[in-house]
Amino acid sequence: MTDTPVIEIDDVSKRFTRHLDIAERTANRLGAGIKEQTVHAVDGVRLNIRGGEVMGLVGESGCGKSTLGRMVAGLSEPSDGRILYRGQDRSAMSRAEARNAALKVQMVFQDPMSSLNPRLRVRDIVGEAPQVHGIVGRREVAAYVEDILEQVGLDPSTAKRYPHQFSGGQRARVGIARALAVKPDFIVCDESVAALDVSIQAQVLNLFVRLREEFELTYLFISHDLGVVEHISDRIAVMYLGRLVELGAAEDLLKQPNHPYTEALVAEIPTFETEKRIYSAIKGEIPSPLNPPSGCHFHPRCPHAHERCRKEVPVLKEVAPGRLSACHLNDEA
Amino acid sequence: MIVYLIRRFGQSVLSIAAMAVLVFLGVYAIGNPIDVLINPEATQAEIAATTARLGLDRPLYEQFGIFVWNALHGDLGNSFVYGRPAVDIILDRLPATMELAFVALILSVGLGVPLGVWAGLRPDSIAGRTIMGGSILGFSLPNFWQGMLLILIFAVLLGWLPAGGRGETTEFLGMRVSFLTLDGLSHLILPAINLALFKMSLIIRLARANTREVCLQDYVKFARAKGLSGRRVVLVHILKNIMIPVVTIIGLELGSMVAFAIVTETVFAWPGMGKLLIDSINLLDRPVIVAYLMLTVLIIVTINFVVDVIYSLLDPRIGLSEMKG
Amino acid sequence: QDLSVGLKSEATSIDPQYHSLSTNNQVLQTIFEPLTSQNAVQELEPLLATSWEATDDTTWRFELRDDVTFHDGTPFTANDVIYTFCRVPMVQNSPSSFTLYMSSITSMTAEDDHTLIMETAEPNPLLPTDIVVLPILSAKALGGGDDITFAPNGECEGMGDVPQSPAFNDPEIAVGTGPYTFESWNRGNSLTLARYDDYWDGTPDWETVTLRPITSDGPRVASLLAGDVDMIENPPIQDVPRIEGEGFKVVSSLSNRIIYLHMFQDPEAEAPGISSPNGENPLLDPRVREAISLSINREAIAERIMGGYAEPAGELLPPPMFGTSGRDVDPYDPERAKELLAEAGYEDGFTVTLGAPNDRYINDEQIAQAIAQMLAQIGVTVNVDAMTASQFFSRRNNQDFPLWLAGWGAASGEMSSPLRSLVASWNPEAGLGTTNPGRYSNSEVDGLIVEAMATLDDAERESLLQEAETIALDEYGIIPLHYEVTVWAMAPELSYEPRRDQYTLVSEIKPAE
Amino acid sequence: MTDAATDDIPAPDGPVAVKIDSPAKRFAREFASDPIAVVGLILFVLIALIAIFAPLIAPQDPYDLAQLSIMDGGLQPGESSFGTGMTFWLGTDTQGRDMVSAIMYGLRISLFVAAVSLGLAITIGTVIGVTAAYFGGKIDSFIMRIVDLQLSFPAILIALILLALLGRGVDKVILALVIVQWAYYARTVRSSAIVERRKDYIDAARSLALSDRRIMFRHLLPNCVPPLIVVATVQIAQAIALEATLSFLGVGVPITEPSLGLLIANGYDYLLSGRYWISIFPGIALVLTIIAINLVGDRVRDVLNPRLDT
Amino acid sequence: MTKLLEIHDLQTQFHTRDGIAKAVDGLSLSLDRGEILGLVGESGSGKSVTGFSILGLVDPPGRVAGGRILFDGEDLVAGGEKAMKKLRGKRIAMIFQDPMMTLNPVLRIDTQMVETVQAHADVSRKAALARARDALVRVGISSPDERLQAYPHQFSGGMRQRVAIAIALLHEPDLIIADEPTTALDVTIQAQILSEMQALCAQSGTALIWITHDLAVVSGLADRLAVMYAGRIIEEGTTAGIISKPMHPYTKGLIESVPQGKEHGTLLRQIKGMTPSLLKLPEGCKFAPRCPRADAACKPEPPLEERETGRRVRCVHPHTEPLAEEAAPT
Ligand SMILES: Nc1ncnc2c1ncn2[C@@H]1O[C@H](COP(=O)(O)OP(=O)(O)OP(=O)(O)O)[C@@H](O)[C@H]1O
Ligand SMILES: Nc1ncnc2c1ncn2[C@@H]1O[C@H](COP(=O)(O)OP(=O)(O)OP(=O)(O)O)[C@@H](O)[C@H]1O
Ligand SMILES: [Mg+2]
Ligand SMILES: [Mg+2]
Ligand code: NI
Repeated sequence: MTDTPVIEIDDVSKRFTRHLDIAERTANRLGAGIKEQTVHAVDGVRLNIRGGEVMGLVGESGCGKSTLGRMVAGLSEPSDGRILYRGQDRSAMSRAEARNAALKVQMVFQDPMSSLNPRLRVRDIVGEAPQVHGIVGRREVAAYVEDILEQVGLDPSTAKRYPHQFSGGQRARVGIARALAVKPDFIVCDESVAALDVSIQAQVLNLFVRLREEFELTYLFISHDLGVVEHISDRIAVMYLGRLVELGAAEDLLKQPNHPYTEALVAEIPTFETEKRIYSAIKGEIPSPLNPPSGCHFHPRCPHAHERCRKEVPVLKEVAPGRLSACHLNDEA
Repeated sequence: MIVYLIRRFGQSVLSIAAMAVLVFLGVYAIGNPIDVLINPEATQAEIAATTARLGLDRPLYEQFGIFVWNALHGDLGNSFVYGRPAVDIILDRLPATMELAFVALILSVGLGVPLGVWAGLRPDSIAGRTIMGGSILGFSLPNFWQGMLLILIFAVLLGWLPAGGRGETTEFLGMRVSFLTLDGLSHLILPAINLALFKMSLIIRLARANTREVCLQDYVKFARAKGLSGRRVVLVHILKNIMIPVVTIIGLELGSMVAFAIVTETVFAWPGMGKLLIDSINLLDRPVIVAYLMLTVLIIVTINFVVDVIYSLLDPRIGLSEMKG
Repeated sequence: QDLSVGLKSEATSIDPQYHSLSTNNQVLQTIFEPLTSQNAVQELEPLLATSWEATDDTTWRFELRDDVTFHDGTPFTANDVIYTFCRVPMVQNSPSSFTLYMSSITSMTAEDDHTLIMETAEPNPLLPTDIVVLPILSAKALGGGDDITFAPNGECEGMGDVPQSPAFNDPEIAVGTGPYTFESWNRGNSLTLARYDDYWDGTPDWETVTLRPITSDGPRVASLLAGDVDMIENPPIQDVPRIEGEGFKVVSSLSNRIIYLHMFQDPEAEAPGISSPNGENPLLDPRVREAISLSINREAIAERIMGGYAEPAGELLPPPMFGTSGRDVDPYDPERAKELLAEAGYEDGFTVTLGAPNDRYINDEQIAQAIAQMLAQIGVTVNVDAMTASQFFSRRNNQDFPLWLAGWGAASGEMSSPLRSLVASWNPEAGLGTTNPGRYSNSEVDGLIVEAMATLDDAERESLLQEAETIALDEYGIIPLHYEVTVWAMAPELSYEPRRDQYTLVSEIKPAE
Repeated sequence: MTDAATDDIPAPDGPVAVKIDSPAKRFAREFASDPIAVVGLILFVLIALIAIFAPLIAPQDPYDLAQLSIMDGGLQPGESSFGTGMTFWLGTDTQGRDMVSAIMYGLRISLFVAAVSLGLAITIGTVIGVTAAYFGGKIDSFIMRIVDLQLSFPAILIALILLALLGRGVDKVILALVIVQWAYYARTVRSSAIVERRKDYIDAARSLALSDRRIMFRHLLPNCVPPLIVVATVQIAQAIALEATLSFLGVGVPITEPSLGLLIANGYDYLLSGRYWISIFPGIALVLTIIAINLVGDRVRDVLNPRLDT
Repeated sequence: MTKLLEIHDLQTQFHTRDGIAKAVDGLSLSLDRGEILGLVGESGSGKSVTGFSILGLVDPPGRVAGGRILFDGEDLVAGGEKAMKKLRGKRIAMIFQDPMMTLNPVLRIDTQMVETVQAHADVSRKAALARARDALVRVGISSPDERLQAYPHQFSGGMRQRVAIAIALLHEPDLIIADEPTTALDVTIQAQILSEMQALCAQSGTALIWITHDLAVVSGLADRLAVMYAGRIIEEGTTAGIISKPMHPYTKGLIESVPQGKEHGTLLRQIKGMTPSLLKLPEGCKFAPRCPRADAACKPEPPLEERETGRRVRCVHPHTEPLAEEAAPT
């Protein structure tokens, strides 16, 4: 483990803008007043992920988790800011370097079905990239693929099957095998267990834990399920509407949430109750990212919101050692 | 809506302009109209005079320039053959074609949608299969062949209906229409059926496929779970949803109906624009051909526009703008 | 009684001076009448003129009927004739002008109301025939003056405002002297005529007449069979047995239209679409042309393809029409044809494209294929290139074909017509060889034709024409195939005297006795 | 518990892996479960075989004018030739073509025209469609503008004008059909490619640093094939019918080498006169062909459309 | 007093190309008025089909092949479609899993609500609208008048689901079947809906069947739980009983495989293998191939036996110890 983080997310933003076409611009000239729409999917996120750790990323649907994950995996470019792999900016690398860096960061996707090409056999899904990139020779591919399949707990004889011939849990394993096949050291897991039944989910989570040790992997583990994230992560980052609102060591964060949103999330982790429980919830809907509330994005739903929250964006500040939070309440205390 | 109008308008202008250029150049390449028009005994001087009168002696780009200039002023030129404005000639024929197309449309939608929904609700019943089988026939028999059989059976063998031509017409909303008189109606039936059959089959198939698909949707099940009667589920929940694709297709197809009327009109000697086009191509009457095509594009564009409006009435979701990365 | 007739094409205008086209002429000559007319066998007959004579080489004197009134009641006079002739060059937008038929006239004067003097620059024996296609308009209805003075090229005086063709859609303008008056025209659908009760030649037979353009053959026949129309022209000949079988009456007549083969014979230019072993144009050799003629079984074409409704042709006009010589039809002799080819050095044949229209003449495309079959038998490979008439004519005039099939109808009813256009050397300024893109050329023939055209004496002219034709045909400058037979089918209650000029003249449709 | 992760490997015949077979086999099995479609397929194969082997099995070469004689023209079914004595089981046309042979050759031309134009149109359409979908943005909107423009003109009009310009000829008909049809494929491919493009497996391929070309044609394209096949089965029938219609309207293939459509068109003139066989038999052949294709196409559509799959 | 709902030996089958899928096979259940039952099981275990069977909404190729469903003493299976229609939406209502799909996208909310009211009550449109408005207010939708005019796509998922609940409430039904109504929603929204449902049931005394794959979600809501596996109920009992002392090995495995924050970073207890295909069910106990306790005794399928009061289990080797003692992984 070196001191430079594996991944450094340096004030990264991602905006999706719908530009106006000719017709709309013409209409505007006639006074229609159509505006360009911009979604700040990710808004000024800073995050370092150290080698060998598991960084959990939670937040509600649409808060920008996947977008951030995709940028980390190199699938899309940040609108602002940089993402450094082992201290280097990918856009500044040579082609070959960039390719290698790209291979080092892999992604495991949410939907086990749609992330596998239904027209390819497992051996092609797993074996194509290593072969194309010369990681293994043409002859050794078969053995290599079988080896990897075994690593993820699949029978090597399944290599000639097509994705539709697998169950959800097995598909998830194929997806993991594909990522492992190019020998990455960083894996972005985007809701990788969300689509699985509980009993299968446990199998896959266990696999992640085991592989992490075996291959010395670093994870960015994205999920909306705080329970799952808590189980696997060392640190947890909480996002709300594109912004990072809290960051801290996993146990600590769950035990003592600082941000009111984290607090609410923690309260809603489903637990086995033997008694009837009185549910109470944060009121209000998740606001639209097209049109986010002013100031602290959470203020309309926050039980502690006050005037300042409406106006001023709280900055992410260290509130305890290794603990960052973005809430004005911390200033008052 | 205004964006929509502008976008449509832009597209239309583009379509029409493209059509104009292509057709103008294209027809020019076919042959020299003088060869067809003029009396073969005519002397060189007369040929030259006629050529000059029709403006055919100028270089092509000049002819095109003049054409565009005039077109921008609403004048698409005079027919070489009839000596009258090409647009007038087409407008003379337009009502006949439009009447035919509309009656065919009403037939194909009026029969196609119910039959298709029926077949979609009971895909495995005998009726459902028969409807589908029939639609394959309607779909696969070439149009002219259907027309031929219709004439053979209903006009020649049975003698129930006239074989061709347009019957008595009456004035209706400023257009000459034939569906108001018995004679006109009897002339209209066969061609309208001929033109409708193909589209009807198409609509049947579309309606059936969509019905089957919509039937599987949760909201249909939910509607039933709410305790609604089967009739209401079909007539409101299913029908409204399947009308969306059906309307789209109707829009696309009404345009091609106007175009396909060429075949029907040829077979049934229906005096519409389609026949005019064929005749004009044969006579190399370029202004009429160009005007016909431009007018057809205009009609199609208009229809598409109307369809889009209907579409947005039917489907509240459109108008939502999608995001681009 | 009412009559409705199914025609195979529609007039392009009601103005009889708009478009020189048989479709227009045949319809409009029911409303308007010319001075002279042709009978069923294309012999010249008086109509509005009772008699005419050439007083010298360039002067003609016409006596006009004095008992004729226009549909609006005004009497017919020489002034109307002058108005009519004056208007011809003034018609705008005409796709094919009538000036051709009156350009020889240099002056026209009315001696009195019913006597007319015409003068021509050159002797023109065909003047009385030419003016058959110029029916007389009413000067009054069209707003012309009472005393019009003629001048060539549309410079007459006293014409007033000359109405243009579209104005003729108004029955007040479209006023003639014919047996039927113009009622209404529903373009593409029907043209309605009504009886003119004061017609000078007795009361016409039909109360109203509806002319319906039914351009497709099948529906036209079907309309007759279904009783929608009482008579049709040009039923497809293959349907004739059926029509007769259903109790309808069919009449037919040899027409003035010859179907012929033309060949590219310009020795200077390279022939298109032909490939021969020696790289030369075999069609320049008269023996090859003769071989082609001998290889064609004209009887078989007339029988099998035309269903008997055609007559093998040995000349450019069916005898005994004016200028024919009764020449024999070329025999079918493939053996001899092969010999001739061998003599010419083409024992292995050659390949040639045969151009033909596919919608112009009766079964044109079928005939072309049959000819290809027959030529194949003597070793000539023929690629049939059939296309719509408009393309065909353009390409033919551009000399795109080495060999082509076409037809020629002699509107004037005499040999000068095909000779001048098809056989005479190409000389467009003089109006000679205008339809001779094959560039067959023989100065002797040319001389005879020119001479004939200036000879007023009929007998002398006829022998000149016969001589010219014989020379051309002996050289196989053109190969006649057959004369088309025109067919009419009608309800049994009707009768129609079939016409050589292929016209369907409503005035000639009579109730059967 | 150390072997926790591997102890759940199902036996090869485990419950999920009911049958191990490729998508193609699965497709074939499902296809075969509808007898009507199988009949359609057999019929089509039969027709295709006839078309392919027409020169070998046809009693006569109807395109070789030297073999024809107008003396045999218009013979009834079952009559014999005056010259060669051969029997015309379905009669002859006016040129003396044996209708059996003419139909075989006509099928050949019709299917050839349809197949070649289909192949070309699909190739062009697919490349354009996939490119548009994969790269998106300006390229996409530009290409789609053209496609929309093209699709807003009715096919028959375009073809008619085009052929009026180009003249007759098999090559010209093919060209016209390609021009008329490519846009359908481009649109179909694009719309399914856009959906597929958003699926994770494409992103997965991208994160594996595979080249754009490879992703486009090896990953994206194969997954756009089902709708393409569905459209193609409809379009090929349409292409045959369109060719027939064009020939009927007098543009189209050359008359000495008639396709089915041209045979029908020629026979159309003789329908009223009672020589029904000239037009009826090719008509039946055409209709059978189109119906067979449609039956097959319908089934293909049902099988490939997962939403209707139970 | 009769139970509100009694299901005896329900059989629902799907005739597919590959054979007959017995989605529900011999299921028996009962439910009192005002009671909340959690119906739990993995994907494909037949939960939804059970719900649809009760409402008679099993679509071809499926059909209810046997058994009785007594609602308030009336047999719904024997009564057929006619009897069913009177109850649907009026006395039994259902809420579906996917809030995006349950509302017809092309009809306005008011249309969809008014038609439901008018399907069972002969009231004017105005009265129906008033009722619809009330229902929306009850599920916590603000400015209901505007919302009534809107189309479904203008709503967020949570709001749509609330509209669906409001529609279910329109006739104050005796029984609501909620088929995973919160699965598609975020935790915070899920909590909101749970709290609303809880309040509504408490107010009106409506019985509720809450279908879910997540035991934890219903444990705080339901009075009783029924666990399904391969179309059968394998364990049934009070919520407290099952959570604290699962007797069936499957139930136990389910509870243990949920990360509970206790064993951070360690391996979870997992159930090996996967859910069997309905077309190829093992003989005997359907769970036997995945069960650590399975032996020859599992060959004949064990019946659902009452092991303790109010506790029925389908297993020959049930666990008898409370969970906590055995919780540590081996
Ligand atoms: N390609 C895109 N174009 C436009 N907007 C996008 C695009 N991708 C994402 N967004 C928007 O960005 C925001 C964040 O999306 P993202 O997928 O990152 O959320 P998420 O946290 O992963 O949500 P979920 O839990 O539902 O997966 C959303 O509002 C989404 O609508
Ligand atoms: N239309 C159908 N055709 C064939 N089989 C069906 C059909 N609908 C359901 N099934 C089968 O019935 C079984 C039970 O399905 P059901 O929908 O009840 O599962 P579930 O428990 O609700 O699962 P989930 O949690 O995924 O909703 C499944 O195995 C499924 O394969
Ligand atoms: Mg996401
Ligand atoms: Mg379910
Ligand atoms: Ni969950």
